[in-house]
Amino acid sequence: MTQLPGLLDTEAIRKDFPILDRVLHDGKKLVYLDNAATSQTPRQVLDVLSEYYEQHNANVHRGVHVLAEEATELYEGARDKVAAFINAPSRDEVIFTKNASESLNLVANMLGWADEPYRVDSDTEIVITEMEHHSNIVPWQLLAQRTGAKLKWFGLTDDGRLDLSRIDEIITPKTKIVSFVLVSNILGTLNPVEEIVRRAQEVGALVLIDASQAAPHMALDVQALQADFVAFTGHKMCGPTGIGVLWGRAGLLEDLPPFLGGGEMIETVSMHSSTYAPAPHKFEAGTPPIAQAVGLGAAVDYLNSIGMDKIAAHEHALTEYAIQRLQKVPDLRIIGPATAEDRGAAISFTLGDIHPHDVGQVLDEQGIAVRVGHHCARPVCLRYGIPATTRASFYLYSTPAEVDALVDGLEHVRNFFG
Amino acid sequence: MTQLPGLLDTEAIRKDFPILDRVLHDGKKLVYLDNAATSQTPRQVLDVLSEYYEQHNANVHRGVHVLAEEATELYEGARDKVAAFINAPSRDEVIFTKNASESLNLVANMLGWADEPYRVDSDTEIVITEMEHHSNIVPWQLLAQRTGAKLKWFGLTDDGRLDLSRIDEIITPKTKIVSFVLVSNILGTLNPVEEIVRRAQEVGALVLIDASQAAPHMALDVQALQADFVAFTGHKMCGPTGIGVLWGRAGLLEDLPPFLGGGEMIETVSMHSSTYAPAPHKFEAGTPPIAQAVGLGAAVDYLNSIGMDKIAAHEHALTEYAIQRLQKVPDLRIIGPATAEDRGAAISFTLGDIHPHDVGQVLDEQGIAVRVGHHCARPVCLRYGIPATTRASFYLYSTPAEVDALVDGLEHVRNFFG
Amino acid sequence: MYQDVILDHYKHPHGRGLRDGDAEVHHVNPTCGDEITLRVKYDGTRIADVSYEGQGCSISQASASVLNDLLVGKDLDEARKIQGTFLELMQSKGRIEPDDAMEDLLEDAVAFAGVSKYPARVKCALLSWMAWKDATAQALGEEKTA
Amino acid sequence: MYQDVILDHYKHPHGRGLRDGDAEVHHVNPTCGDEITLRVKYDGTRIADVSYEGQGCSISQASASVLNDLLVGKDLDEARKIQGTFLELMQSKGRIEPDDAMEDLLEDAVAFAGVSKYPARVKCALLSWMAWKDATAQALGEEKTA
Ligand SMILES: Cc1ncc(COP(=O)(O)O)c(C=O)c1O
Ligand SMILES: Cc1ncc(COP(=O)(O)O)c(C=O)c1O
Repeated sequence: MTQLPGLLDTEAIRKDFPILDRVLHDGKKLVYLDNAATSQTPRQVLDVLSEYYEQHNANVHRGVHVLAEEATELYEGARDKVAAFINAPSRDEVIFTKNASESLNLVANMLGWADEPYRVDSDTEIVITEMEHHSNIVPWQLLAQRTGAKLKWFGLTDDGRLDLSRIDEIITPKTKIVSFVLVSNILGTLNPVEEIVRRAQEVGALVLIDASQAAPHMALDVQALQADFVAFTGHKMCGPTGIGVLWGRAGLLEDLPPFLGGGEMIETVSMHSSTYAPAPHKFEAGTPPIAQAVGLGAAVDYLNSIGMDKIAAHEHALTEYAIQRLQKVPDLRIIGPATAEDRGAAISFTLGDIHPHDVGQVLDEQGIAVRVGHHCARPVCLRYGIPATTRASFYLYSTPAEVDALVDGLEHVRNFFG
Repeated sequence: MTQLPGLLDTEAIRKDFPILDRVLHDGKKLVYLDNAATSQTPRQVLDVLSEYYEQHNANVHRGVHVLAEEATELYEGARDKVAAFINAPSRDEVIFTKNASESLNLVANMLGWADEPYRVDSDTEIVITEMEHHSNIVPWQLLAQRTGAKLKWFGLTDDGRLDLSRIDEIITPKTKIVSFVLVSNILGTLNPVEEIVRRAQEVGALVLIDASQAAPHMALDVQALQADFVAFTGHKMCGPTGIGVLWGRAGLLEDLPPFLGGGEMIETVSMHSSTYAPAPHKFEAGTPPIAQAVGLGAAVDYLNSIGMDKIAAHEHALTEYAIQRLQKVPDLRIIGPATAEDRGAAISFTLGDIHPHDVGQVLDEQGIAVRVGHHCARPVCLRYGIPATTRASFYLYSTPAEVDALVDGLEHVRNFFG
Repeated sequence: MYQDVILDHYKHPHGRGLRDGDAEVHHVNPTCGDEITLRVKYDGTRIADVSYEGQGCSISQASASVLNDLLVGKDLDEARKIQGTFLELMQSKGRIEPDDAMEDLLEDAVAFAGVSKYPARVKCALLSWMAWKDATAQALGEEKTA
Repeated sequence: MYQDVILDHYKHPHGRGLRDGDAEVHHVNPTCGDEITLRVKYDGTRIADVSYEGQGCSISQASASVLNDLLVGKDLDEARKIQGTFLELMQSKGRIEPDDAMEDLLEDAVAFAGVSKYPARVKCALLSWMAWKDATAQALGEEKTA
């Protein structure tokens, strides 16, 4: 077996993930390399979910009975855990949403309805990048259409990095918000936060960082990032589906208007007018995803028990190994940085003329789960003149043997369509 | 034991709900009468949730691998189940949201951004009622503030019914949308849909029905209701938290603009513009609450296996019994209809001068979980000149013995504060 | 949580009613509808009166009565110390066992120690105290600190 | 799912390239980026030609090649019958086992029966067929029915 420095004890870790024992297609062991789409869920999280429903389930905040108090404590306890996980200055800066997409839309909508100095309107500009996930493109297109603001973006270099050469023309005093991905889900690129934040601060623009592909894979420190908002999603970090996070600076959350209206987010309601609860509740209308937040808290505990730095080191070693092996596959072209430096553990590639759908299908027949398509980042495919890519993406339970299986599988694909 | 005609076999049913075995405060058995806040979750749903995560977990729609196909089939299968449960003409009319509040906000936002003839603007009016849940008030207040539309509402009669005497003045040709609750979560009132829908159709207004307290308790037929939209929430109907539903007429969903932008809801994206997928996906941005939708599908199966008509009959018998017993408690005043006709299984009341918080706390000490407060329907409390109520609410597993426990508990409360 | 002391204050509140004051505030606990209108009257930095009207649960009502007992006649510094200690006790989640010094300072208010185990009720117990803090800041022309 | 017939059509597509036509449509499968530009040429109700350019997976490309084979030269009624039967087969989720009659009608297209078990790929197989339907409606001036 391949031994790389810095790897985790995956044999032990894999025992935590029941699904990794699954056998597909008459006896093929699952090789799950679709972690950028969603991660698998450890027993530790599933147990907490079951325990929640079997012991404590109740609606939160409004009850004086034992179950309601327990549920509230668990739910708010999860907020504490997430706040600590991202080093938030205050737990009240952590808003639970249903996924990262809602988090991103929430910011776009707050800014559309905000008063000065935050308000996005026809005199202002919004800046994103060409490597964003659709969930960080479409909300801004909608906001631009609805307010008349101008949408601008950073292009990409040939090797899959942000082209910041014209940063001063792109981020200008008219810019109200700069929203960009920390780690690209299609290219794997880790973006240079500091340079962008510095320029944004210079012109007084807010910064939103889409950390959906970062939070699961590396230690995240919202204070070090110096952003104003950070969004991520639970199902990519060992948590359940149905839960996302938006972190925002306390002062901003106080100033900005609510988004969804309803139960929980109010202070007092009459038919004529309402006042709103302080953040985070102001932004959490209705019964929140209680069990899912609690599950995310358990996921955070789980990740901490392994150690985020160790997870990052593991993935770095694996990515380095994978790049090295993939580059030897004939006709394989990596889309994105071709080294393991400043990149995450998602590797996109094309394989000669063979369409990614066919690559994915034939890999699947061997039990290897990869994602194919534009990965909700179609502008990247347009930029590189390709219809789609095949993407392999790793996580803490991925092994060199799985990289080997992928490479063997690709060999088989080439023979099949050759 | 009290025997009432029409009761379900609760002894068998209660075995499905692990939490009902919980023992509180040194030996008190849980008497869970807070079902209008959230229902408990049967083993059958929990098993499906675990199986989802342990066997099939993957992101939906975009994958060619086995897990992705299984997850997609389970997720879309849940849509089929929900569509059948509410007799929707088409499965594509069922949109999964995170809760009823999001469903209601979704409609409000669609109408704010819509083109004619749906557009809500300063020349138009919005109609709700004084018995709405905050989640069906605040979205419309926000929409009214943001568009300049006028918000109007139906008041209440002294016995907790809608006052429709001025219906023709309230719903006028300027009305774009009439949104009202089918069963009130605070009063228990079942509202007369037909009369309101008829008038709304006369003036060409859309109708949105908040069925959050109806879907769990009675057979729901969106075609019979003749509404344009129907909203409800999973956690009140034996489903998980984190999942809600909006049903909408196909033609409307086609015409109306999207709300949240992101992955899944698009057809094709470039940096300059995007086109949207057909409904329901157009309204489901980002990774949906997959496991939660699957869990809701299992909840629907579970409810069907008991039978919605039987559940309604059970609750009716129980409500009748409870009203009869509660009315004999000195100083107890029922807020809402004082008979079991045209009402759901939530009963609000006040007990002399004793504050509901105190009532709830002392009941809790006896293991009896009720909700106290304004139940996210503060205008109702204002209307009846009370700060709050105590609310007991039943479900398919509730028993006459639990009603008896409540009545005994209230006796104890009276002695305690007497 | 319902100590006899609390029930006594609830059934026979001290100093209830609105009297002349330097500042008035109205505080609401939105989750349960508890309300209080509270006035403070200062004589220099001495608290000449705290008068109040309100509706709500036994905890919020008894707490206002205890506040009136404890603070009226005290100097502001002393009152702040009492308020701070009471706040600490209420936020202790049942973890503070009041010692003699605390009992001397808080008198009847130590009876609320048990309430601190019930997060939903802590706000009730604090309602009048937060109102007093606000009213005081207003009366003395300080910046709002709540 | 990758029958030899399919791989053959993929590697050696029939009738590929854009030629003169009465109508042209461009269809895209947004989930995978499969694209086809397709032209139909009618001679009365007889299909004189179906020409196309596209990029995409083996299934979508092979399916267009099979379509060209099957439909060119046919009368519209017959072509519609073929299209309807192919659609039915593809939506069968693997439940239809093609019988002799179906094999006679669909010829090489029966090789796609296995694809119907893969929901994500059904759209690929149908891409050119939907494009043909659209282009035909346009060419013959009918209302769009897709
Ligand atoms: C009548 C009614 N409408 C809407 C809601 C909101 O549901 P959710 O909190 O799940 O969004 C509720 C429940 O709280 C309700 O009872
Ligand atoms: C970079 C990035 N941003 C945003 C998202 C959206 O996350 P979600 O689908 O959970 O809303 C994803 C994942 O799909 C992503 O990879």
